[in-house]
Amino acid sequence: MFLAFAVFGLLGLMLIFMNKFLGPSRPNPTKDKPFECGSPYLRDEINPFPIKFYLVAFIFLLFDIEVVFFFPWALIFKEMLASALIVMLAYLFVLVVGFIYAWRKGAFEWE
Amino acid sequence: MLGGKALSSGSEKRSGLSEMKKKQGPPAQFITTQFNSILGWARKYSLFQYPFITACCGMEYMSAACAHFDLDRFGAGWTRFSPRQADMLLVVGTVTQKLAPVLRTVYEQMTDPKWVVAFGTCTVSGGIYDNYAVVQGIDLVIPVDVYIPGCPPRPETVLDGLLKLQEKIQHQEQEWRWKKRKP
Amino acid sequence: MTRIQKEARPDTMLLNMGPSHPAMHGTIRIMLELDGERILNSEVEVGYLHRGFEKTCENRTYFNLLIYTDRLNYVSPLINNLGYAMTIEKMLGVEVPERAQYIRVIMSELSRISDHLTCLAAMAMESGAFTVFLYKMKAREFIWDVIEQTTGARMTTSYIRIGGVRADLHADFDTVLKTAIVETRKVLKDIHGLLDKNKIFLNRTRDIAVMTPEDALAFGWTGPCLRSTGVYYDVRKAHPYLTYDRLNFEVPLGERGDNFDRYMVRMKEMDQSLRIIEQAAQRLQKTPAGVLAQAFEPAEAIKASRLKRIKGGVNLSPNLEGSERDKYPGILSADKSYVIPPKDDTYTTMEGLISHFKFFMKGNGIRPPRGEVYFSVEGGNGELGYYIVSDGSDRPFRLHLRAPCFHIVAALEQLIRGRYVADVIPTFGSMNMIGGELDR
Amino acid sequence: MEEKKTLDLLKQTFPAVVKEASTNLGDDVVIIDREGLLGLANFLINKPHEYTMLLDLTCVDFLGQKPRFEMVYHLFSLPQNKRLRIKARLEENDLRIASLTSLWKNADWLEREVFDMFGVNFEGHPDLRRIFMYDCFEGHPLRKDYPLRKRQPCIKFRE
Repeated sequence: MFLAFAVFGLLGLMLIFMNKFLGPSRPNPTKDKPFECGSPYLRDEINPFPIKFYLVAFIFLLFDIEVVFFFPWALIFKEMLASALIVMLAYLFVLVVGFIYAWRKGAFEWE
Repeated sequence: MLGGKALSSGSEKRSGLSEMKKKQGPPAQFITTQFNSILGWARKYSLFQYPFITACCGMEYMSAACAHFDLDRFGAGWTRFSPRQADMLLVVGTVTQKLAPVLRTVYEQMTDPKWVVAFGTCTVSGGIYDNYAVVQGIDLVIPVDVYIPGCPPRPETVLDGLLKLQEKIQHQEQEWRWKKRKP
Repeated sequence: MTRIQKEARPDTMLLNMGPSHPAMHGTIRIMLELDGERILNSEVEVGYLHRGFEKTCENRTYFNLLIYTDRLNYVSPLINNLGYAMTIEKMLGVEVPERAQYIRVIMSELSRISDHLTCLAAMAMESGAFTVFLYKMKAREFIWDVIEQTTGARMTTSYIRIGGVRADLHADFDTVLKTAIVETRKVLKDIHGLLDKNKIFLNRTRDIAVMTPEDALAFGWTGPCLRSTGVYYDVRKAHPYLTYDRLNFEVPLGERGDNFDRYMVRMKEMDQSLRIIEQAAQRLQKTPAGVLAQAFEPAEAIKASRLKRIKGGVNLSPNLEGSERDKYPGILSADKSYVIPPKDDTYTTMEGLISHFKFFMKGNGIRPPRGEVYFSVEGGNGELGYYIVSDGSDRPFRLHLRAPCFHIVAALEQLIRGRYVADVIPTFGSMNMIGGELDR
Repeated sequence: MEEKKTLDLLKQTFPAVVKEASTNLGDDVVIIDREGLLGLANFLINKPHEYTMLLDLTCVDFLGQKPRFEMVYHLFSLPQNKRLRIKARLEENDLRIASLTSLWKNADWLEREVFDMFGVNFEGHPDLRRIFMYDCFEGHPLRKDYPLRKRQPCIKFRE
């Protein structure tokens, strides 16, 4: 068991760092700039992008973490008393209130 | 073999290896040359190409890269459309004066080690377009390793050019990160 | 400072879909003003493959310009040759024999099929269907085999000459043509199965970049893109040239003028082209089939002609230019002053040598009368027109090419306004922009 | 003689503008004075004639002749299935002509090409800039007096 971990761990690490060791690095000013099909950049400063993307990403993160807590709970759901159900419902209730608040506030409108 | 032969420029075929042999002592020399040829072998058979296609040779490149005359048999079939992941810049078709800055930017943004293959007579010497609009040969813009003649070159000539490049990579003095580079 | 930088709002993203982009065929730069994924405004910049074709035309003789016409629309080179040769024949008033006309019809239809195959292959690959790309390239290899065995080159053929064609068809032309037709039909059937009802392809191309017939005419659209909007205009039917009036074929029309219709019109046009080729190949049998000349080096011909006058004519290797004199009446026009003198005469008789030398001498050769002419053929993308002004010398005074895809790409900015970035790729693919023809 | 009719019709309705009308190798050719272009185009695009498509627009440089440049327009009428060629001579010192972008949309790019290659400026063109050549290119390449091989590279070459 241990041997498998050692061999494949070593192989994984080697593959990751072999590139860093073998690749010759010759930095030059153009290489550091982003690649835009080779044509000159249209904006000198950083390209702005609309705020609604950040909002959606943040809300997704929030509710994704919420779902993660369900997994361990669901595993041991069979052996637990009814009280665990009430605890999880309370936890769920708090987040549903947040969800409705975000909905009302119009965080999900896209246009 | 049909058509003209591909010609690799400045092919220091044997010179790269022989210099190295003289420098170190016997045991160290054996290790570095072995390591060098292993590295050359590895790089030779996994060339990721960046097809910088502009004109009619692109049609011939399509045939050369597709099922009939397969580039993939020599390990160079995988086309990467970003210079960060490509080893070989395949300049295909006429490069005009307006496109020259784009070509130089793409070349400089490619990661090392990198090679350039000039595909078709227009890239080698401006071809039949000797006028105000065309760069007479892309070696005015970027250093070129292998020149493939033909307008457009037959797919067999393209494969021959690829083999010449692989031979050059194999016998080249390889580079790696902490190697003491020549002054 | 490009136009879009001046017009752009400060809070939008300006993105380059630049020349060296896999979907931009390497020669077009689209500058997009984006609000997230939606395109507010765009500017198309062309000219990355402007190779000075029209300026070069003023410094080359009519005969030497043939090789430049292959590289215009390099996906269907024979149609460019045809347009150029027929424009000069119209100016000279040269009559091309019937067998050469049928060979020209077959060759330009083969070239049209390879044009549509390459265009749809690129469009499908850029929107994700890589297998379609490989299938079409396989079919195109068969088409190119036929073209290579008759003209000698896979793509840059310059086979259609002023006054006829360069050489007659070789002996086993029919077998090669039959395999090509069978293979192409098989591939077309596969592609219909793969793409016609494919949900992903339909979502990406149905009702996207819709072009109304009035707008299409205002932009001067011609060819498959115009027919996809439902307007019935095909140069082969409107101004019939060669023997198109004796061959029956339909002209497929689209209904809504969106990307899918442009794809479907091209697919149906390939079936029609195959029908034309079969009809023309049948009629070709009736005209006298020439015999393939046995290889016989020119040096021996010259040595033999010194000893005694050659009576029965000389057999020269077929790839020698103009080597089949006995088949000349079939493939080249009778008007001697505009056609390369046959090699049999050049190597064996004094008059032949003089006429050969005079044809290629500076100042002689093909000299159309002073004046101008405009003639157009149905190219892969639309009406490919040549406007030649000649001043009597052997070089064109001015040659202007009406590039069909120059007008089609001019409408790109209007088509992609308000759409998503992902819609630019199938729209641009269905337009079949060819750099050599667009930027000349 | 159906097409004789359109040529004569044009002569009557635009006597001042149309200098000459003839057919050459099957195409109708109308030589007009530069000012009358817009009026003639408006007349042609509407109902009776419906020249709905501007096929082509180009310029020819007759170096040495007095009105040096000549603008050539090809119009095509779909219902009548006929082509018409309009030619207008331009003086070298004031290269001006009316722009047709208000009538046909592809005139925009065609006129930009003629401006780039010959230097003819079109009044009323929304955004007259070079289309083929790069910005740091001086001169107009398709003029007869521009040498064929005069290159103006916009980046420094290696050698």
